[in-house]
Amino acid sequence: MLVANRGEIAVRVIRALREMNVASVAIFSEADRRALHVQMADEAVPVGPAASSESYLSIPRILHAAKITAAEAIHPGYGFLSENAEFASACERAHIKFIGPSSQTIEQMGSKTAARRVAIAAGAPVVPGTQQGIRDYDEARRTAAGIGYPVLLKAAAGGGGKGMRRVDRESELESAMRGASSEAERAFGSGEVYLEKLVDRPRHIEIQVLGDEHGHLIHLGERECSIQRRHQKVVEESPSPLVSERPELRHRIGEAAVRIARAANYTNAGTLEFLADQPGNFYFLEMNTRLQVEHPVTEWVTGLDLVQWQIRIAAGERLTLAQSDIAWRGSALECRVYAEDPLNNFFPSPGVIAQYTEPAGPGVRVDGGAYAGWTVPIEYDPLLAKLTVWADSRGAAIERMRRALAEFHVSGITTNLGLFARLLEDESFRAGNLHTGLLDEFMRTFAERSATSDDHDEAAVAAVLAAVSAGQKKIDGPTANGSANRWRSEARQGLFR
Amino acid sequence: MLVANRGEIAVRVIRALREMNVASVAIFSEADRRALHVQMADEAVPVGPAASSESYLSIPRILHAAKITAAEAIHPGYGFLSENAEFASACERAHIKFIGPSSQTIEQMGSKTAARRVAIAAGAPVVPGTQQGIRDYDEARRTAAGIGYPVLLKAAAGGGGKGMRRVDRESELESAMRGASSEAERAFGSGEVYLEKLVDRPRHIEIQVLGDEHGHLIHLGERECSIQRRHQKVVEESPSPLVSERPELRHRIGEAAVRIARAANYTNAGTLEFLADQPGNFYFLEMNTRLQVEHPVTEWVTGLDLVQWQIRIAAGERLTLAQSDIAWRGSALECRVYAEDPLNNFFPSPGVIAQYTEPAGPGVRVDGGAYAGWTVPIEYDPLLAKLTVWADSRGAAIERMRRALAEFHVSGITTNLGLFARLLEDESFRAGNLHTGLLDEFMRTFAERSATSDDHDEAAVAAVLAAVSAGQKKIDGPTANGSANRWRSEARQGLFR
Amino acid sequence: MKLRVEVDGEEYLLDLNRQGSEATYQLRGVSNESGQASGLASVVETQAGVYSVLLGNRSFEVRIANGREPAEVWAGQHRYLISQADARDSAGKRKGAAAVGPQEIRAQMPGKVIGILVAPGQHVEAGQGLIIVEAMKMQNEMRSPKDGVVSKIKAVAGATVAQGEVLMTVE
Amino acid sequence: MKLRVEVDGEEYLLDLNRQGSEATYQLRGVSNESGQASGLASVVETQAGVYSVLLGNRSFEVRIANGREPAEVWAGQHRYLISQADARDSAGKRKGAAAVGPQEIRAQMPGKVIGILVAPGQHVEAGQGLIIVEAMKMQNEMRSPKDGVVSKIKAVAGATVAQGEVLMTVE
Repeated sequence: MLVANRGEIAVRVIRALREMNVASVAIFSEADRRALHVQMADEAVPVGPAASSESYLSIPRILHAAKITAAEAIHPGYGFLSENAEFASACERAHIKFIGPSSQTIEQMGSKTAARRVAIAAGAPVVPGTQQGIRDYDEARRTAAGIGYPVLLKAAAGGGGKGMRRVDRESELESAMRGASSEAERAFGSGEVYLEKLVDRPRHIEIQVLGDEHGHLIHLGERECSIQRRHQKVVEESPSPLVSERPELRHRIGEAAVRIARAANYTNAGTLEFLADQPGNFYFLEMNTRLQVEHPVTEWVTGLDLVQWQIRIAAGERLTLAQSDIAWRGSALECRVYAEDPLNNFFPSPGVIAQYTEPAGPGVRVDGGAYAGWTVPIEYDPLLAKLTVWADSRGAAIERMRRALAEFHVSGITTNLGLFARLLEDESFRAGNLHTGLLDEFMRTFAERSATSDDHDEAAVAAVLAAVSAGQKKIDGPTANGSANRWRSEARQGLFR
Repeated sequence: MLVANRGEIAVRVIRALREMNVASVAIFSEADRRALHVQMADEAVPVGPAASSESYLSIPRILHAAKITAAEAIHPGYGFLSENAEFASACERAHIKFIGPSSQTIEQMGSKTAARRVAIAAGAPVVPGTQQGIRDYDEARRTAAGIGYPVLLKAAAGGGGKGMRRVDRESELESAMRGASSEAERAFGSGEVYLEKLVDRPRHIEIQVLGDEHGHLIHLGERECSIQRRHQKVVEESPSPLVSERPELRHRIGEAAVRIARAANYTNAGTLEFLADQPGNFYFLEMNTRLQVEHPVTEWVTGLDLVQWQIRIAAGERLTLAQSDIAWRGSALECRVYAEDPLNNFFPSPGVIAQYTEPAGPGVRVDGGAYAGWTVPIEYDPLLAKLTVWADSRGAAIERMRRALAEFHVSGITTNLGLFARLLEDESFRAGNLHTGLLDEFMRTFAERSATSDDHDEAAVAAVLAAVSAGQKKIDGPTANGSANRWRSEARQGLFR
Repeated sequence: MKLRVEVDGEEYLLDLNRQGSEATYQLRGVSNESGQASGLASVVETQAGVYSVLLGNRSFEVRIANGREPAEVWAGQHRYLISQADARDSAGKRKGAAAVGPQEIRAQMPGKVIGILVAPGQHVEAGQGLIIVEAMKMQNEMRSPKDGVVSKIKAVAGATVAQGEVLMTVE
Repeated sequence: MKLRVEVDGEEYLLDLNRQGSEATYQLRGVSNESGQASGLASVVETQAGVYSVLLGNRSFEVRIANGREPAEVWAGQHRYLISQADARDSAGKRKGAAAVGPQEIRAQMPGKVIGILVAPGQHVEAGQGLIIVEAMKMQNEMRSPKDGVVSKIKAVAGATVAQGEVLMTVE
């Protein structure tokens, strides 16, 4: 089987294939010859230059790689071509099994406006707003006035925060629309945007579904992904603290998700994203017709291997689990470890990893794609690893995550590991009072709270060792007249790790 | 809290303490200044020279270390002083909480003959044999004749295979008794041995119990540890395949275990070892009054953190779980990764670890105590790490373990990783037809089966790289007269990894 | 405060001066000096660039990422950027002086210049945007560290720049 | 079989001769030689001593543990012990010749000599126990590799020995 992706998710899929005794084929761009997924696969095929458009997004090159390795199936991972209906369709035509739903389903559910229509028809609640792309500013102005500010502008063709703008008043609408549209155009090749009601302090809750190709479809419960930066998830968990407070919500949102997925004839693994407000009302947002980055938290609590199920379902196997077979145990958390600088607006920090040590021990799982000495390439998403933990309660999972974060050491590049260590001490986070703006609020005070450590002893020893390591392996003793060969070492403590 | 141990179990306890926000104190001998547990602890205190008897077994030195660090409790791990009643009693006198049962219970259950009397009184089945140490050869001869050969000689004061001898006929009895007794004398300071019926193709099945200091005690199900070399466990699992076939066994053995433990007023975590024959009859063997090496498999299937529970119970907390709260999910396997040579009678292989890479990803847990560049000391048990996996079935767990073993890379010293890779392909093992002699039988054909690989391409590239790495960084092209700067590289493939 | 530090058998004596949140260290070899230290640290290098430190009983790890200046050094969970200077040239180079004199604007990471927001000779205020560099599809606007005049612009729109490359100078 | 191997940009041509379960390799630089290779291997060193190999499309890792002779080299899941020899001295040093001539008995691991089972001048048979070394509380009996006479005994009972130390010689 060919894995049409790179980084940690390619490694994740290769591991599943090895456990199923299926040979794996990696693909790699010129920037990725040294990437971990290339080393871990049974075979690896170059597919072009560093630019994704000419390698990981090149349908002909990937199909060619599948052909020369006689791959019978392709796992697309997430991102890249995973939600590209044309790719799925090209696979179908080439008689290569695409691990995911049919190209028709991807096409239908890939458009947020179309997916919304499916959801409404299936009787699921949606956020008030337009059902299709807005033609012009006038229409936008009228619609927004009808819904009432604040409203949210979103790209019809994509996700991940690209082409998304919050608009608080009409005076901001026109320029926001222009910005969102051109960003969407650049990111997804379509500038179509739509408008919807902005839910205050919303929580992002999503439902994992799994359906076989014989008409059986179930849900595996929710994940809460309210901790986001630039509309990108960075911390995810299951169960959602909101659901833990209101256990009936899992059933209600899960039922809605299953209704929508069934209406779309959905097969394989997929995720339905919902907004929930604090009282527990929820609204369907969109569907991701692929494996989700944060699938490990669902694997922890349900005990199911989602990637293996994806492959079995694609092979035509029946999903042998009834909804009533699904049980949830304990609490799982994920932190996405990025090569980025939280104090510089989460700007990516590619470069050479000098040291890299992953945590281990009870209840800790690392899905990584990096190693010491590797250069994080500038061309791709800077996700280094996903750190997930499980424990029997959310509180214990948080403590376990703190322990694991303290064991996770990356140097040479800047990462967000230190941010997580602080966030996990945040009172709102610990209380489970999450909303999608929590991280932004947290960041406002993060720099100051992180600025000081008065551990001078520690700093002093660090300074000595820096000097020793820099070649001053031997420092002479004082000379006869008492003057020493001295040097001064100045330590500025980093604001955070 | 002070951790009176070293290696992976000290690391395991330190991780639990960190998750509970309790400061940890490591102790180390002169041979262990660079050991991982020293680096991971909050504080570390030297306790003497390399010889265990003067460091890890020195009660006064350990109590002194506890005193100067103001430790309120001591976790003994396994081995060393963990089942030493005198140590527990010295802790009690020093008002330092010993994490384990009372010194009286250790004393009582630490003697196999005394423990056996407790079991019989509690109505649990035991293996036919003597109830106390044998005085002389004459008594041994009479007893053995009464039970019927084959019989087993065992040390009354210890476990782990030391002082154990199988005797198939009377002519072997006298010398076996001498050997067992002198080995027991050396290992445990007491040469007392006893005799029991040898169960044919026995399975080693043990029950984990957990009791608080308020009279509540439950069991956490069984582990099967039938894969042994030199009477030392190397692969453990839960559930036992025998129990999976006969689900009522878990309840029956568990009940027997709980009865014995209650009769001994047992508190904290403990393990009752049983022999089972293939039809499912079982006999109490002995009790380990401490945390077991293989506790992670129970943690995987029950979702409980045994070390954290040990600490909470020792702090006087109530065990808030009823027997009916305990649920078992899926299947967990453990491989003990030793620095030893399976092809040289499992002889230890200490030395410098050149490269060390642990596996990761879904369902994999590593409890390690080693790292690249570390010298495995000659003085202690050569356990490097425990690799445990979990999956929803035993078959999937075996495949996951194979995948994880392939990712586990240790070079510079010889390990048993390659043995596990082969053992997991063994038909009897895969079918769950385990018995304590299985590994010995397997070893008889292991060397031959492991001897060949006809992967000449792989070997050829390895040879080139060995040459390049050895300094032949640049090899000249052919000279004008056509003679080349040649060298020859000979590759002998190792028998196994 | 004086601290005796033993690194793989070599002894050093460290004078530590605290000045608010910053600290200055003086380090000497102490092979033939009488002990004045208030504490003893024992250090062993366990792996390349990784040191196990025992400061009294306290245990922590120090990791030295690389030999860059300033060196990135981790002690426990804290990151320190440590630069070394001879005692003779210790004066005057303090942090507060940073925004005095000509300031070079350097690329923080490899990327592509997608916009130059100022012209040579232009007056700029501290915090004013100067140039936009894109990397990994994200745009980073670099701002002026001081009030001043843009003296030199080396960057060219559309060009690829390396990390640390000087883009422009503000005087 | 000929194989072209590219290691971080340098090319090598490898002649592979199979002889039963053993294989002999000849390696040449091929910078100015016409391609005769039946396959191409691309190799990059990802970490010190760790190489990512693509042999055609096949991917595996080669790890070189250390520079000892023979070198411990891992390719995928297989361990190879690789010793190098100049083509000129390739003859006569085959495995079969191992038990000819004086044989030195060396300690396999650091340990303590706890028993010497033979005396100087004693005739021994191949497989006969010579000496017992204890390490990690386990005893290892070392046996004679050939029929012969014990010529020298360097080991002393009770002494600590280092790995590789010569304990005795059998001629």
